[in-house]
Amino acid sequence: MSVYKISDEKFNEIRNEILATWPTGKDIDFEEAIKYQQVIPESKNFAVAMKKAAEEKRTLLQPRAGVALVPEHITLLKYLETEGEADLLPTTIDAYTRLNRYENAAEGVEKSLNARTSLLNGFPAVNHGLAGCRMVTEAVKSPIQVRHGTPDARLLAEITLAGGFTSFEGGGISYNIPYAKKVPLQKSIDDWKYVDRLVGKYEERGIHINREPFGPLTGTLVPPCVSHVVAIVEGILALRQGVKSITLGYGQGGNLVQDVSAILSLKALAHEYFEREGFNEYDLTTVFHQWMGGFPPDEAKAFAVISLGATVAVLSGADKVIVKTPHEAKGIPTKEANAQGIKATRQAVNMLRDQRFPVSEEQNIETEQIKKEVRSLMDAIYRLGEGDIEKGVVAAVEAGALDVPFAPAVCNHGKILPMRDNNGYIRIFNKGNMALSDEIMAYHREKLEERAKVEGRNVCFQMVTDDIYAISKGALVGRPR
Amino acid sequence: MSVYKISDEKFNEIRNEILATWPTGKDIDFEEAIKYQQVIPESKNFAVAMKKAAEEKRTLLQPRAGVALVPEHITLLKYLETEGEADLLPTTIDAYTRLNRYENAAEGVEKSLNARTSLLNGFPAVNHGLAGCRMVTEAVKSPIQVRHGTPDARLLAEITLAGGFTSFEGGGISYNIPYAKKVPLQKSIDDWKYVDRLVGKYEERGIHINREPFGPLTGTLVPPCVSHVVAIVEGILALRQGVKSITLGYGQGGNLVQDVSAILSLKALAHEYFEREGFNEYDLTTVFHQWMGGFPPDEAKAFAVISLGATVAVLSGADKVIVKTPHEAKGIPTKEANAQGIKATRQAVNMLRDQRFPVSEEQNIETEQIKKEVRSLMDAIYRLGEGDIEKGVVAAVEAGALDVPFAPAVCNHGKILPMRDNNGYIRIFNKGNMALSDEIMAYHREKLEERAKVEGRNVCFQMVTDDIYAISKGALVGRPR
Amino acid sequence: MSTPYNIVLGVIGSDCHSVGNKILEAYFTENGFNVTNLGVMVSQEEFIAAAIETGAKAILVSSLYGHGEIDCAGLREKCIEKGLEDIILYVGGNLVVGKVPFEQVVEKFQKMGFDRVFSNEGSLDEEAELLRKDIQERLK
Amino acid sequence: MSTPYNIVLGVIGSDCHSVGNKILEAYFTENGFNVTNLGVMVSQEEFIAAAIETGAKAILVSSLYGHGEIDCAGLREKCIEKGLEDIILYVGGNLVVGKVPFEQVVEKFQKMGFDRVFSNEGSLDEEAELLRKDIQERLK
Ligand code: B12
Ligand code: B12
Repeated sequence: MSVYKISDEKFNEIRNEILATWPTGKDIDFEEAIKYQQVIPESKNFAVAMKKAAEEKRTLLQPRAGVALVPEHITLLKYLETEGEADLLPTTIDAYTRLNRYENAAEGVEKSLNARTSLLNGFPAVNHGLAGCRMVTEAVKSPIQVRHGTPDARLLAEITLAGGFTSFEGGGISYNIPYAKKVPLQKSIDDWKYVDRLVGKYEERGIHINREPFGPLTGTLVPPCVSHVVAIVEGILALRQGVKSITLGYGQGGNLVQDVSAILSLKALAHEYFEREGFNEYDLTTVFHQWMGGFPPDEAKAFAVISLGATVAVLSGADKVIVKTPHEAKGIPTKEANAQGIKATRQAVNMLRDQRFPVSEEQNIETEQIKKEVRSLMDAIYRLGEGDIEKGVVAAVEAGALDVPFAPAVCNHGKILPMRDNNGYIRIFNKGNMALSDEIMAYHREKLEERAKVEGRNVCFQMVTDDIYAISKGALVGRPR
Repeated sequence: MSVYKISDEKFNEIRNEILATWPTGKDIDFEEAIKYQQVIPESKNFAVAMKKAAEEKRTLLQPRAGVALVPEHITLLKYLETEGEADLLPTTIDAYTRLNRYENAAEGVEKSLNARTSLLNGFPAVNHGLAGCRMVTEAVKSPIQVRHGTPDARLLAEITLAGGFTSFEGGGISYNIPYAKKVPLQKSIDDWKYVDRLVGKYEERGIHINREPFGPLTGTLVPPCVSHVVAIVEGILALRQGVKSITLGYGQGGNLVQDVSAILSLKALAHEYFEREGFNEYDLTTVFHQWMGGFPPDEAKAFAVISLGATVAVLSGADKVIVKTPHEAKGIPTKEANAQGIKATRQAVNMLRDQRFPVSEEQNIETEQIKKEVRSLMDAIYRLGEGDIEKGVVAAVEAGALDVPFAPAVCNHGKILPMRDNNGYIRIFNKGNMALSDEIMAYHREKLEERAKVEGRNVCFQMVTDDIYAISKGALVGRPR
Repeated sequence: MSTPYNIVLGVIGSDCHSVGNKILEAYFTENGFNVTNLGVMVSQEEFIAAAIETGAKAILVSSLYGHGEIDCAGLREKCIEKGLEDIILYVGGNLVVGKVPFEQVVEKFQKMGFDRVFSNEGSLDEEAELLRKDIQERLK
Repeated sequence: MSTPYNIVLGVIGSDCHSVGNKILEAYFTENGFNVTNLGVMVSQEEFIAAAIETGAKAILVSSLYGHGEIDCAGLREKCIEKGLEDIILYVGGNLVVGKVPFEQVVEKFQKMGFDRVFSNEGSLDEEAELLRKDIQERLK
């Protein structure tokens, strides 16, 4: 395996370069960071918490949250922890930091200070530096994770991990294609190898750091096979750099059977491919994201979407659920709205914690279908990479053999068109160049024709648009008006 | 069948007596009422709406609502119809009227007028009389039903049906045992025969009036077999008097599989026994009540309970769902809170309307189990009644062969103790005198022992108390603290 | 726990909510009180008659269904009339119609002469503790 | 529909939300506009350059991610600077951080020089209609 690992020499070279890109970088000292992490109590370690959740078959609750200034951010997190009863805490990073625009972020901090309210859509961790991060991680009792969307997160990782965070979201594909425009895929993958290697170095020193590829991608009609492949590939890339604790994610699609099948198949497939790549020692857990697409503006309706997501999360046996809020359609939530989302989720999760979605014929069919599709895409990746997954995924994305719907990145093909079938399953209407067999596509087509027949219209692009709006307008399948 | 029907002579005798019990009774003239009902548009007929829902496989939404004064009640209903997007409207009757205490209700109206807010927990339809009821039913566009809890509802039925309502909830058992203290069961059954006969008379004149036995009973850990038997018996008693449109109800128990199995078995069993009693021409539909026990006071958590109820309602294929509100734990909801409950329900129902709970092994087992239990109880009723269901049910309740948990009525045995098993199914811990076979009880016991083992305590009364509090404290199964 | 105090329990008016009442009976009995439970739909007269008959130190009135204001008015006066000047009156449940700030509810019922007013969110342990203290206080 | 008007479309700043942008492009194109879609993460300069290049009558700016206030400030001034005095500026999406009453948002962005301000709840039909009218008005 070590053939894939970034060498120490190379690593240190990059490190010196990276730490110099913003003044706060100079405070980072790896040995000091190890010592700092060593005294963080186990109850605050994210990797440990995820492993325990899986063992105890519990579904942990985690919100998203981040504001511009340190004291306000601490107040927010403490509120979510006590009043909101969150199990795991986040620190969501602002969009300037995500694009390494630390000057813009600094300006945002400044303006927020003057406006006495956060004008940034997240916490600018790089600008606040080691001291700021440590104030945050020390102020809370729960494990805490960095959540962002950063194609080049090397400096962010250095600062936040040294700052006491014990989990880091993202990956070279999942934090490029949905989040960036012009970043070449090989570039983001290389930069994320650094992040994973950094985590590997912590692991080598006995510090467990959880890594979580971003499952939902664009959050909009993403077929399970697409996000599964990205998750599995990013998992392998992380394992190659020495990562040990991996949480793979999936964003709620809307059909209960498909969603449950997705979580089940994700776990099974990941083990299959991780082992195929020669990995045996790792902790694999899953995370279910409540509905990631457009939300209904009405708060009562938003609560229903949140509760339904919570329901599927727990019934599928996901180890963690990422919680939305009743403000989702409108803007960054207040701390109260954020806590409301967690409370609704808590109620649903606790009411259902002793239940699982019963195994059915439909579920077996869909689980097998997803597996077939993922294998078809993975085969193409191995083929295009001549056996190597990294080379393969870059080539596959370039060729459109793997294609993420509605994504902003120019490196992405963008020809795939997904659409719901008559029961709300996400199917593929136009595969673009996706490496899916005729047999697979015939199945999708058949399912879509069923819907077209019911709606008395042909399978058409309008259906895609209707489906995108559907949940925010109060339905799942976008029926003609 | 006609042997069971109240004779016209007898009916008219009672009618004269009943209409004289409160001044507003004298305005009732059946022929005039028929003429009035004849011009109500079909789109406002409840029986037609229920039949259509079943045909179109839709789940209709209905809130509960009622305030003391006519204009305020109209404002409330219109709000629920437009802003709340309710499909069906209610008029919930106040508790004094339910006990025929029209003087107290008059006092409540008076005090409400002075206080400029409703001091009654419902709409006192008898006091407002024909004119008041017609103002209400004419003001709205949707089918509208009387919802109450009245052991002797004869005058209420006369006034409200003549007043333009097209559905009437209740029954001789379901509106006695959970709602009254000292009313003998034979008395309430006789009085409800009058109500059903009145509905039958409307049907004979071509006016469809929907009848809905009250499914949830005490709303607290009611095993499906208990409420199913009451529903089926009341259905038969109604059919005997000429009722044609019947909606049988069930209150959410909390375990998804049990709830879905309950709706499925309720429909199948009702057809089975209705046919056994010689009835073939009737419209049978089902109604699912969102959680009827103690609610969590926190509104976000209440939304989760509401959404979960909506989810099960639609996945089970129930034709109607009765909606709770985020104010449930605290008091009669404002119109806004009431609309919020409907909106959350609407979102969940619409998102899931193209899905059904997939058939599973667990579901088949539970459906068969419920059927077995219901048949065991029905057998006892037939046996005790020497073939007659009415005589049998009175004897069965007296003997405790049929027993409703936690009920206030002294005519009810009150020895049955239900309790949740380890997966949240409602099982029977102590059957009292219930006519359930040893085989059935052995199954329940086995399931409860499973839970006891997990919790490290013996099956005990404390579990019952813990289960009663569970949902309001954020769980389903009341685990030891 | 010394000799158990006699208390009277019931749900006032035309109120049929029996679940909480059954729990209160079980709880207070288990916690060393001598409970006379009148069940649901209890009139003011029935409460007073039972209190006199059992020599109760306290009457615990429940009202869930919203008509508490109407049903409870005058209970204290009637108690005094019947010679129960010192009896402790507790009331709890969903006392008024609608979701009203609890302070307002407390004020309303204290004015009516209730010694303590409870919502449906209280802890039974604390409530029993208060009752025991209040009774001991009165007995001094 | 006569000759199609040229319009420029894009998501401003560091904003990656591409779904709405793709829908807007499809919708306005289908409804007879000649759309130059710059996609996501568009700078003020890029908007203006494209408008000049295509002789656009209007620039439709989207901002979803909350930094709209910072990203949009000065766009009108820059347009004037570059000789685009008359160009119509629309902006829409989730324009500020948090759930803020929409009137306040409108006021804020109108002050910045936007002709019309849209939430994410508008109807595309009405929006296209307004745009057509506004362009015709300007052309008089
Ligand atoms: C999907 C989504 C994502 C996906 C986006 C994938 C992609 N590449 O597109 C992912 C997960 C990657 C994502 C990331 C982020 N997101 Co986001 N996201 C959403 C979400 C759920 C839906 C957006 C969407 O696709 N809607 C469907 C489309 C069809 O609608 P639309 O985008 O609103 O566009 C329509 C209208 O707005 C209107 N319109 C738009 N522009 C214009 C312009 C004119 C002139 C007119 C007339 C009309 C118009 O017409 C469009 C078509 O109908 C929204 C919340 C919501 N709406 O429910 C949050 C939301 C927009 N995201 C938000 C944030 C903050 C972020 C992040 C910063 C992460 C974070 N802190 O949470 C990052 C952004 C990073 C970055 N660099 O931009 C916030 C913005 C907060 C605010 N304004 O206060 C929102 C509102 C969520 C929230 N409540 O916190 N997000
Ligand atoms: C179950 C239920 C029913 C069942 C009752 C079955 C039965 N026979 O018991 C049914 C369906 C029949 C029913 C009927 C009605 N109900 Co009801 N019901 C409920 C519900 C959902 C739960 C009640 C319950 O059992 N809770 C569990 C027990 C354990 O808790 P509890 O009753 O609150 O009692 C505890 C505490 O309050 C406290 N406590 C109570 N009394 C006292 C006294 C003292 C001194 C102390 C210290 C403590 C104390 O200790 C108890 C034990 O922990 C409540 C709402 C809720 N809470 O979620 C509505 C509720 C009480 N019902 C209500 C109403 C209005 C009615 C009806 C009039 C119908 C209607 N209009 O909707 C009828 C009543 C008819 C009548 N004659 O009384 C309203 C009351 C409104 C208000 N106050 O503003 C409520 C609040 C629902 C609502 N938000 O509208 N109901």
